[in-house]
Amino acid sequence: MTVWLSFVALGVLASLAGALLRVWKGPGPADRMMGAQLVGTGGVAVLVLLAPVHGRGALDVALTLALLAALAAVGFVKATSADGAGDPEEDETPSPDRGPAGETSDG
Amino acid sequence: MSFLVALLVLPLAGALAIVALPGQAGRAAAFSAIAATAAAAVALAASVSSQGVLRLEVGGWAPPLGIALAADGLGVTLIVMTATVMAGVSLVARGTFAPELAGDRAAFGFWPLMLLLWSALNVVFLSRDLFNLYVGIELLSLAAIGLVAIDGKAAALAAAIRYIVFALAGSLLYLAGVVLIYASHGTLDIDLVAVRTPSAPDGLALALMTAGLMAKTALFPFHVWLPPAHAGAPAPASALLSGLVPKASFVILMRLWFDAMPDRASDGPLVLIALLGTAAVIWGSLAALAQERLKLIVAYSTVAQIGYLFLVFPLAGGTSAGLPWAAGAWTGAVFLALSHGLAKAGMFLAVGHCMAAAGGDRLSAVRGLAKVMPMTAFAFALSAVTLVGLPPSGGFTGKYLVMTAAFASGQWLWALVIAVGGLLAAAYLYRPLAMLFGRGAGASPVPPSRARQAVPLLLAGASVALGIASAGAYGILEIGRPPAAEEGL
Amino acid sequence: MTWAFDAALCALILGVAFATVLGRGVFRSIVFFIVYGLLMAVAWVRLDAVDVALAEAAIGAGLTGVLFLTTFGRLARNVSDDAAPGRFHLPAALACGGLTGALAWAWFAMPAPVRREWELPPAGVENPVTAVLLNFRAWDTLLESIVLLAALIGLWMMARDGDWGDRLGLPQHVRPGGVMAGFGRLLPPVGFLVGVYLVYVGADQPGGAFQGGTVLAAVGLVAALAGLVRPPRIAAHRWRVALVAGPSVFLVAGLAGAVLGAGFLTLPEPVAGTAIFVIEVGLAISIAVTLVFLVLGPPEGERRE
Amino acid sequence: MSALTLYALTGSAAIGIGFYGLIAARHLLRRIVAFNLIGSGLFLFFGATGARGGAADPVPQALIITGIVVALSASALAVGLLVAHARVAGRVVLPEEEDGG
Amino acid sequence: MADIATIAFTGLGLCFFIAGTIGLLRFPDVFTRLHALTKADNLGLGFITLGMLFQVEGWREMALLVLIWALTLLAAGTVSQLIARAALKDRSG
Repeated sequence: MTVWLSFVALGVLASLAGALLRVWKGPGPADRMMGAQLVGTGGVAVLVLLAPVHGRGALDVALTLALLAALAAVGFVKATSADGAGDPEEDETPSPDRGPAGETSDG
Repeated sequence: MSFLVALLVLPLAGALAIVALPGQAGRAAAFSAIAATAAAAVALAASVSSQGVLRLEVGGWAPPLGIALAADGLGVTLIVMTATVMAGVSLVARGTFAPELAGDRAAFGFWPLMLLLWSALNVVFLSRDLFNLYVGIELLSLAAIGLVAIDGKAAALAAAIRYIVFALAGSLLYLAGVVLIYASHGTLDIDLVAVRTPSAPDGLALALMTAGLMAKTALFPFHVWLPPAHAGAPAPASALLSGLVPKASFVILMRLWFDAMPDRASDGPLVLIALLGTAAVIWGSLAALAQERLKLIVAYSTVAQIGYLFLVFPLAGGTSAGLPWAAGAWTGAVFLALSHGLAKAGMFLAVGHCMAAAGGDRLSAVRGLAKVMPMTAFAFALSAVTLVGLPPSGGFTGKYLVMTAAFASGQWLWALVIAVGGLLAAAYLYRPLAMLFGRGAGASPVPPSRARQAVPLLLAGASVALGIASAGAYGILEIGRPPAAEEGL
Repeated sequence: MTWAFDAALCALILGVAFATVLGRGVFRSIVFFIVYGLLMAVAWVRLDAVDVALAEAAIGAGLTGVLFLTTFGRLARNVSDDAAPGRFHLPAALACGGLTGALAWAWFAMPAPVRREWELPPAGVENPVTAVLLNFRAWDTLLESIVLLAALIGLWMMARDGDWGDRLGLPQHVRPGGVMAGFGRLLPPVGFLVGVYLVYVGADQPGGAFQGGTVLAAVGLVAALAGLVRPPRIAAHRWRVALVAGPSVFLVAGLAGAVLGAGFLTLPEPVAGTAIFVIEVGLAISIAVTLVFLVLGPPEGERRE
Repeated sequence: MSALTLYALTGSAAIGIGFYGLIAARHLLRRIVAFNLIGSGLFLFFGATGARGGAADPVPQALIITGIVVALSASALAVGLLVAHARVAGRVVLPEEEDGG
Repeated sequence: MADIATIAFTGLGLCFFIAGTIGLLRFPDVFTRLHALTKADNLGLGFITLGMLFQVEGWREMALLVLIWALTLLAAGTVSQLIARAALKDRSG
């Protein structure tokens, strides 16, 4: 069974290499982030597959990884919004406090 | 023993208090912490000089499991020097960083950063554990970088960025060496490393740690970050950065080469280190000669003065280890470090007073200031006496000891470096002195209060007094001196 | 088969490291770094270092990645360039290749590990890593919590004087009732439980103040970024107390040992377990708050509202 | 080649790659990323040495956790400096390295 | 029996991962790729967790596995929406 699980884990890793190619090629930031998201899920899957060998610790790490991957995604969305602090859904209801980007440099 | 703990705990507690307590109460706590730490430093020096080296195994766990601290002569003299500078700087900074003058941001930030810097210095001077030293210099670097950037101007921020790039690279190199040591020997304790069974990667570990610490000490060719960083900070911060911070990584280097791995100290690398020191002396002095701003002159002089310290390695290590002149060279280098710390802090504080009065630090702006603020001008001159190495200053004692060792060992090149460096120092310090004591002031400057002017004078005086009372300091330095430098002339 | 897995993992890590440094564009570099941290966490599990894997997953891949991402967004406000990796630098490449070669040589030249003839002494906790962190080398850990504080105060010095009284970080805004806002409401309760769980089990199993504190920090960050809570101002007193709570508890515990005659930072065996737990809770709170503030950054730009 | 050797060599390679990035990159954020790369690589190397001889040594693990936290602190401060500098000076490279990519 | 179920489910999960990657690489634009990604996320990890439920002992491990999957599901759902919006804005503005 261990051999099979290692094989599956190896297969997931190999498929992650493909996702990394997407991160490399882009072209947009969204493409790169999607690649990273797939690597994140794949990493969680690998850790789950390692659980019989490495015990519950591997599951704890998988849980932490899943949680932090969600945070990274929020960070990504913020990073690609116009002023670094927004929300892509705001276009529908423009809020008054959004200043145009780049007006803050007061050298 | 309790003084040792107090030295480590009090500045930390002060920093925590000033973060947690609002305004006035926090500042009061910080000042009590400063006073108490300074007192503990003196008390520790007294008990070390009467009882010898004090050791403390933190948590009751002996190395290799736990961390050992030790107060030896080298550590306590630097601790007392640090306490003197800190006390002086805090008296001046109380005015410089008053909220109505410096703004709420700097007025809040300076005190915790200063106290954390102080804790880090005490940690480095006392710790015998290589990884604990790593945490110590990281704390030191982060607090120092905060102080460099406290001014908030573009130049200061760029200087801080340059500093942090060097500091980060340096700390990783040092850490790589620590990793190799632990992996090879299963211990991080300097005294256990000294009695290890030598292994092949030891040389690589020592090389990595040395390179990293050189970058942190700003030894040539890693010096480029230092002058703008030290010149960009407000004067009290510059005094700490220039007078104290480089000494920490230098002390770790001394402990590595003389205490932990003296067996690895062969002449080739030691001469290379001293040659880099030589380059620093020459280059720093020449660059100081070319500056037009007072603060930059003083900052470049730090590059040169750091260079002297590194001449100790071939004179007290390698084939010189255990020979009659080694003790003189080792002690001389410590004297140079101590006197430079006091004199440079005094000089930066004096420059700060001049800038406050003249409204700038161009050489032409301070012309004739000696007439209005004789105490400050005299403090600058007295510091210059130490930096040039004229008798009876501490700088003279240090240079005399190192030169004697150089002649005794036949390595006259290092004596020549010291002589030339002294002449160059006289040259680059002559111009600001001539301006200060020259005739005809520009506008009518408003001098700081007499009490604040007295502080740099006292620090500069202390650097001279170190030379006059050198016998006492020499006696303390003999406590726990490494075997390589045990024999005296 | 496990060897093949290890080899594939190492190959991926190396490829990602190259891509991080050599790729064009800062954003790509950041995404690759996040992936790198993630793969590192898997590697740590393979090395049977679950405590480190937790720390790497939470800090290396998670928090550091978010720090870089939000910084990228912030920089985009002021400068628009997406710089190339720089020209190829032959001397640097040679020096770095030499460094790698030297370390690889050291790995093979290193003497066999020193086997301890003795067991770890009882420290009040079952997890040996926690025992080292909070008992045997407690002094390091105390200083480490202070390093975090020093970084935060240094970071606050980067604020413009005019912004000093404002709330920390950029003013975050989201569409009320939108996907992000909903996410910000859903994730924190789950994350909070996970963080508390990691702190709680740290005494006996992998986990502890740093890992748990970081997960709690992640929760706080999601809440702040999703606009669920507004970050405090620097002057907010309660938060400043939270910042120093952990180091203070640690310091007091250490001094109690000294005053009672046991010695500085000595935790006598009967009370060691309890003392370590109390210290861990304090540290986790302080670490969480400090990390949130570190990632949010100094106050900037609330005046524009 | 044992699995531990693989990890140790991967760690040392990551250190070299990271140092190259720290030296060669101009964009300061890339330099900070490279610094973190070096740190992780060094920790992996350390972890591999600690895992030799069967049972994992807890001391390197504890030191690595400390190191990870210290690296994050330093990164956060560096990033703060970078943002502040970019705000005042309008650029993300050091003044003396202005020209070229 | 349990082993056979594990082999079947994890194998199925692996297939979804590979399919997701191929989709991510071959599909022409962000939105179709996103579709492939969510498939891999939800089903690939879902089947692997399901398979592993037969291998772990103790209810805590099982609960952890379910929690991990639920968390990934929640995160992936949210994230794909947000990424899609971000990409949409990228394209239009």
